[in-house]
Amino acid sequence: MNTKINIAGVEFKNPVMTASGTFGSGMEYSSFVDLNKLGAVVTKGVASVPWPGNPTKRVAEVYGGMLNAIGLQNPGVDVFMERDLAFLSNYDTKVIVNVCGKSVEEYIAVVEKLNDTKVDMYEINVSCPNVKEGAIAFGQNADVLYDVTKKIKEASKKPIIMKLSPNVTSIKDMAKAAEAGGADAISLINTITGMKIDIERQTFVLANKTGGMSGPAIKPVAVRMVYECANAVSIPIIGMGGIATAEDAIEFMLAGATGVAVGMMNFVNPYATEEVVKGIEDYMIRHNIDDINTIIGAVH
Amino acid sequence: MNTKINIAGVEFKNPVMTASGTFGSGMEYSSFVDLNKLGAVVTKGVASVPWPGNPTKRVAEVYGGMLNAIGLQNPGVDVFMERDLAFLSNYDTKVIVNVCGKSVEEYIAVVEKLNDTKVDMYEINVSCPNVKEGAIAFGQNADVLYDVTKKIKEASKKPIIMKLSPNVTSIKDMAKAAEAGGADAISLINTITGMKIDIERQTFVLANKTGGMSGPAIKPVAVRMVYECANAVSIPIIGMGGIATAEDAIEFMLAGATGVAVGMMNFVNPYATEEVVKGIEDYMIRHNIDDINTIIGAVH
Amino acid sequence: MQARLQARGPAHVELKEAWRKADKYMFMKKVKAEVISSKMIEKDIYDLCLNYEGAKDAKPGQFVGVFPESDAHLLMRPISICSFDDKTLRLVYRVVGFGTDEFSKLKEGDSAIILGNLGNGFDVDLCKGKTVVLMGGGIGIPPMLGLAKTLKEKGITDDVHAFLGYRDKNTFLDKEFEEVCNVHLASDNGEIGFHGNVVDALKSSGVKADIIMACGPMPMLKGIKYYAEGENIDAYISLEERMACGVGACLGCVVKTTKEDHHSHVNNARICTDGPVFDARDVDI
Amino acid sequence: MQARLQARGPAHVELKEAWRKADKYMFMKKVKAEVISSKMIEKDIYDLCLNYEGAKDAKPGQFVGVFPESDAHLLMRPISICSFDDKTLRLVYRVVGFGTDEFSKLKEGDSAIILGNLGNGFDVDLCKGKTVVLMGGGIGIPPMLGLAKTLKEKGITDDVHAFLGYRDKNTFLDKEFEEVCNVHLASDNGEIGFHGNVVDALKSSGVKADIIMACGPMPMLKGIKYYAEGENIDAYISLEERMACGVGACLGCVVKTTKEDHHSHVNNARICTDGPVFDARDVDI
Ligand SMILES: Cc1cc2nc3c(=O)[nH]c(=O)nc-3n(C[C@H](O)[C@H](O)[C@H](O)COP(=O)(O)OP(=O)(O)OC[C@H]3O[C@@H](n4cnc5c(N)ncnc54)[C@H](O)[C@@H]3O)c2cc1C
Ligand SMILES: Cc1cc2nc3c(=O)[nH]c(=O)nc-3n(C[C@H](O)[C@H](O)[C@H](O)COP(=O)(O)OP(=O)(O)OC[C@H]3O[C@@H](n4cnc5c(N)ncnc54)[C@H](O)[C@@H]3O)c2cc1C
Ligand SMILES: Cc1cc2nc3c(=O)[nH]c(=O)nc-3n(C[C@H](O)[C@H](O)[C@H](O)COP(=O)(O)O)c2cc1C
Ligand SMILES: Cc1cc2nc3c(=O)[nH]c(=O)nc-3n(C[C@H](O)[C@H](O)[C@H](O)COP(=O)(O)O)c2cc1C
Ligand code: FES
Ligand code: FES
Repeated sequence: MNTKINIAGVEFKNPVMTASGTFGSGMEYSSFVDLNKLGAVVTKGVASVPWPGNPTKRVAEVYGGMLNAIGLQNPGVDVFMERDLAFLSNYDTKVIVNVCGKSVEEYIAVVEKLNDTKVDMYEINVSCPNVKEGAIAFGQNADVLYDVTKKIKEASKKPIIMKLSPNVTSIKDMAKAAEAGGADAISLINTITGMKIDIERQTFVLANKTGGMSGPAIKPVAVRMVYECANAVSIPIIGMGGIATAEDAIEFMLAGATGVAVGMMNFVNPYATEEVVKGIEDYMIRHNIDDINTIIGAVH
Repeated sequence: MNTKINIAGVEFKNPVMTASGTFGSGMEYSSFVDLNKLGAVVTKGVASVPWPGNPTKRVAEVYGGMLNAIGLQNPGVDVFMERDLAFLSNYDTKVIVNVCGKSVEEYIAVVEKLNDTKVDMYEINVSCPNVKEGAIAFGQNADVLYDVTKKIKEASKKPIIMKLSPNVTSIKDMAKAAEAGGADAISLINTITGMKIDIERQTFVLANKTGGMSGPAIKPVAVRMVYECANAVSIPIIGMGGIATAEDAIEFMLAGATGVAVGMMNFVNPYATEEVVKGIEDYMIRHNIDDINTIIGAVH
Repeated sequence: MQARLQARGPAHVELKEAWRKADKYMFMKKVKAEVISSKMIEKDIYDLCLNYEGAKDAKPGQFVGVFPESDAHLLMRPISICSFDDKTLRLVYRVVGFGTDEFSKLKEGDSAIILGNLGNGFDVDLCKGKTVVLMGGGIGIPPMLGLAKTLKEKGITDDVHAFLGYRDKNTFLDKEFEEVCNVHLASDNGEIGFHGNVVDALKSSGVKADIIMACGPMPMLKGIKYYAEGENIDAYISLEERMACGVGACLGCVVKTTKEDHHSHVNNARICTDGPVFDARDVDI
Repeated sequence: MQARLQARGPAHVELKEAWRKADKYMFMKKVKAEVISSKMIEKDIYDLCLNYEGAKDAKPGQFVGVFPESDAHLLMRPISICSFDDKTLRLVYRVVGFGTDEFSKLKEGDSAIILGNLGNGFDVDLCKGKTVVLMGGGIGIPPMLGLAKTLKEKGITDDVHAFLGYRDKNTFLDKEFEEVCNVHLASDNGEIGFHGNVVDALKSSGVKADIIMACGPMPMLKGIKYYAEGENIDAYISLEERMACGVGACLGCVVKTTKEDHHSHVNNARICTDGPVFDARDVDI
């Protein structure tokens, strides 16, 4: 039985990854799951310098999911390299660093610092809805996305994954722009912008007013977008959005995802990632599937 | 206590309406709720001629909601006038006819037929994701939307509500285009395009592959979009997307909606509309609110 | 049309009243129903008895919507009425997914949330004095039991033959059919009764049907439609489709019809309200 | 930095091992815990006892995440450990919303889904031989009980004063505090004990605190921080914030700190893992 997948020349022992920002750099969940069992750990967004993030309240529960407006708090690439990357290098799993920035230069600064480390790939976050500058603005305009992708790709010694925002009219156009700009892969979806109002206190629940929605509630939108992109580009796709179980993961793969990531559901079930790995194997046995690659995009 | 609201000169006894396509023309639910208690009945989409809709399966359950790809099956405006409108005219509630078409001419044909009837307003559906021509294409491009709005407005003897699609990068731009085109109000959100795959049978669950997602799962997106539009245009907004209770309805009103509509949750609780009306009154008492209009857009 | 529209006043009040009074809408509510008993009667097949106020208005072939408790799974699950008396409703269903699995865990004293009664049901009056053939396949068998019982209890006819098709020897409900009518078993693998489908079982039985009433999987219903049309026998078949509302509002559950449907005039009838029972000639399956 | 990174091998294995072995991560699991008892002890205040394998590792001031059953409400609800022994965990909480309302319906024999043990807790060793003032306000009172009991049971000090602030005469848990320490009551409306807040109650009591440990609403904690800094007394306060993960991964639950936090180096510490108990001087509230 083969569960290995390959994205841009990087081989993953299985398709299961962690969604950026929901798993720290693996440390916090290493007491629940064996990181060695995962295809990859995708880190929280890393910037060129420390970012304080947004004021609290930063998280809110919504029906079948949550909103977050963390605002990309992170210690910056130097601390990241020294501590988090060092920690991760103890494990036999691929490391994908999620990169954030407020300008192309900031993204490139992170990429350049990490170029000679053991990081396997970069995931470029051009889709965070919770910071004012950069980020999502880069991910909502195909021309800008093309440009940003091209510049980062030029600076990068590792394959780059462009992480797309679902808050767009045509996800296909964004995927094509990323591909044209030289992206080695795309990942989707980042969170969908949402809002929650406390009707008793008559206030926004989040200090940031809006937040990014994630969790099972967004899964159908994510699956649809993965499907659309799979039919629009030929680079591999990492699918995410509400994955809680192996069944969810397989739904994404059938729609066209090569890799899959578990996000918010780590909070609900800290064992989720390992369970998804196991569940995919069970599905393969049940359906007599020798090679997981055969189900990628099998429904069309 | 005043629960009356006014949209483009039409007075509604309360803000609670039915979301188009989830309540037929009121007949089916008249054995559960007293239509006289509702602010308005918004009908299923009506076209100039009968439409057969999409093949089955047309509906699928998803986490906290559902997908539909009905494809606007409807008997056409003639049967509608003769039967449904006649039925509705027995009730003391406002009648908003949801209008669909594959070309501007088709929308106008419906509007013109209904211009001299007792219909109170039109809701122009430029946002149905389930039909190939017209519909959503009109609702995803601001210039086209402006144009369509203008032409329909010119043909209309009644106020028109443009129903917006959430499947866009900027809902604000769409709202502004509708306003500029002469819309008297906007309603949002129509369904978000989603997909469900049956992993055991390895097929799409819906014959149409994709469907429109509705229900509690989409509420945070809908509330956010209503809020954004309320800050972008000065015409009234009818808010919908996952409303199940009075609390949900009030959340939309605080975000800026003048009217609110209950959609999919009618299927889950056929008494929902009347309960929302009652619950809004309870909230007003609890919070010492004399006039419901004072809460519209109160959180900002 | 405009003329008719103008004259709508009294005429349409009539329509509304007719609607409200129509027999099939006598009981149409969403209610909590207490579980009297719930048991597994065959692998994955459950038998649920409920204390249900709508039972007294039930007709064989109607169905109810059963709502899961889960907040993630919001839609009702359509389940045919298997049998009923003045106060109790019996549902027999197969566990196939989330909802039915959840229902299978119900225990005496729990409650189930029911939307009913839905659909038209079988018109038993059509059977008066005739040789009636009831055909049930798999999980389509339960609703035929209520029909067989009604035909017997109401003395409509005493010439009733039930052809029951199972996968294998693991039959269910057949003993209860035997109490009210003639029973002919069939099984896909030949382990019990006729080896093959119920249509072939009927053909080989020598029973001459005046009228057929049936529920079961689509291939079986197609077979019956074809057979009945060939033999010029009236056949009424109960159909299934994915449903959202169950009350005719969402247009999710349509079936292609050979005649213009009365709702949308596009040859697409709603199974939940115009059916689930149709004259086999009227549907294009 | 690059140099340090290159030398990462063994050094960082150490880091990893340290992480896994760190005292506070001795028990960190999501488990089903059987309900031993659940009762209302005051209007809207519930007392829940659980059979919980993590209890033996618990420290006063730590908390657990309790998950609602509802599929719509996915996040855990952080609830402080009120008290504990080798096998059982006691949680005392106020019903304020969906989750706590759901928990209030738990009955003996049911189970609760618990993620724990979370957070650092109060460091009882700091209290050795000192005059310890425990301050609890409203639903911040329960965790102070476990602390009072631990101080007594472990014989850390016998000079413990608990200042407990209630809204009105409807007190809870105060009798249990009386069994292990000196108790001073206060109430917002003066119906019972000191009329006013616990800080003013402490001031007027004549008790001279060497160290303060507290949990309660933000205005009370601010008052304590201000008072303690003025009097140069060590104060440890337990904070609250909206949480998603509870384990330090999401960065949802931060509090502004006066010093650089060790995680993100941006003066934003995570309440769930770096707290919930902080030296009052270290947080900018
Ligand atoms: C009029 C009618 C009468 C029925 N009577 C019976 C009966 O008496 N006994 C019985 O065992 N089954 C009956 N069914 C089928 C039954 O509705 C489905 O097996 C059931 O809905 C499956 O729900 P689930 O949550 O277990 O499956 P899931 O697959 O988890 O359900 C997902 C969604 O698909 C729908 N769905 C799945 N399968 C079907 C199906 N075959 N038909 C319609 N909707 C489906 C569910 O209602 C739900 O909305 C009937 C269906 C119809 C339309
Ligand atoms: C470290 C810590 C310890 C706590 N200990 C206790 C305790 O011992 N007893 C007690 O009664 N309460 C305690 N709380 C508060 C308790 O977590 C909330 O009252 C509870 O989460 C409310 O959940 P709900 O579903 O009833 O309310 P809802 O308002 O329906 O909850 C909606 C969301 O907001 C969160 N939330 C709401 N209020 C709070 C709050 N005050 N703090 C954090 N999250 C909140 C919920 O967890 C949930 O995610 C503690 C909070 C924290 C952070
Ligand atoms: C608390 C939180 C923090 C997140 N931080 C990041 C981030 O730093 N970078 C990023 O690209 N995506 C971030 N995301 C988005 C997730 O990686 C993921 O795309 C999204 O949540 C959808 O997946 P899910 O529904 O499984 O959570 C974050 C999500 C959550 C819930
Ligand atoms: C079954 C179904 C049919 C619908 N048909 C229409 C329609 O004909 N015209 C339209 O404008 N919107 C239609 N909608 C969209 C709803 O009116 C509403 O905008 C959407 O469902 C969001 O609200 P909800 O989450 O409360 O259902 C339909 C929705 C559903 C679920
Ligand atoms: S299920 Fe809605 S029309 Fe039949
Ligand atoms: S709750 Fe996630 S970091 Fe504290």
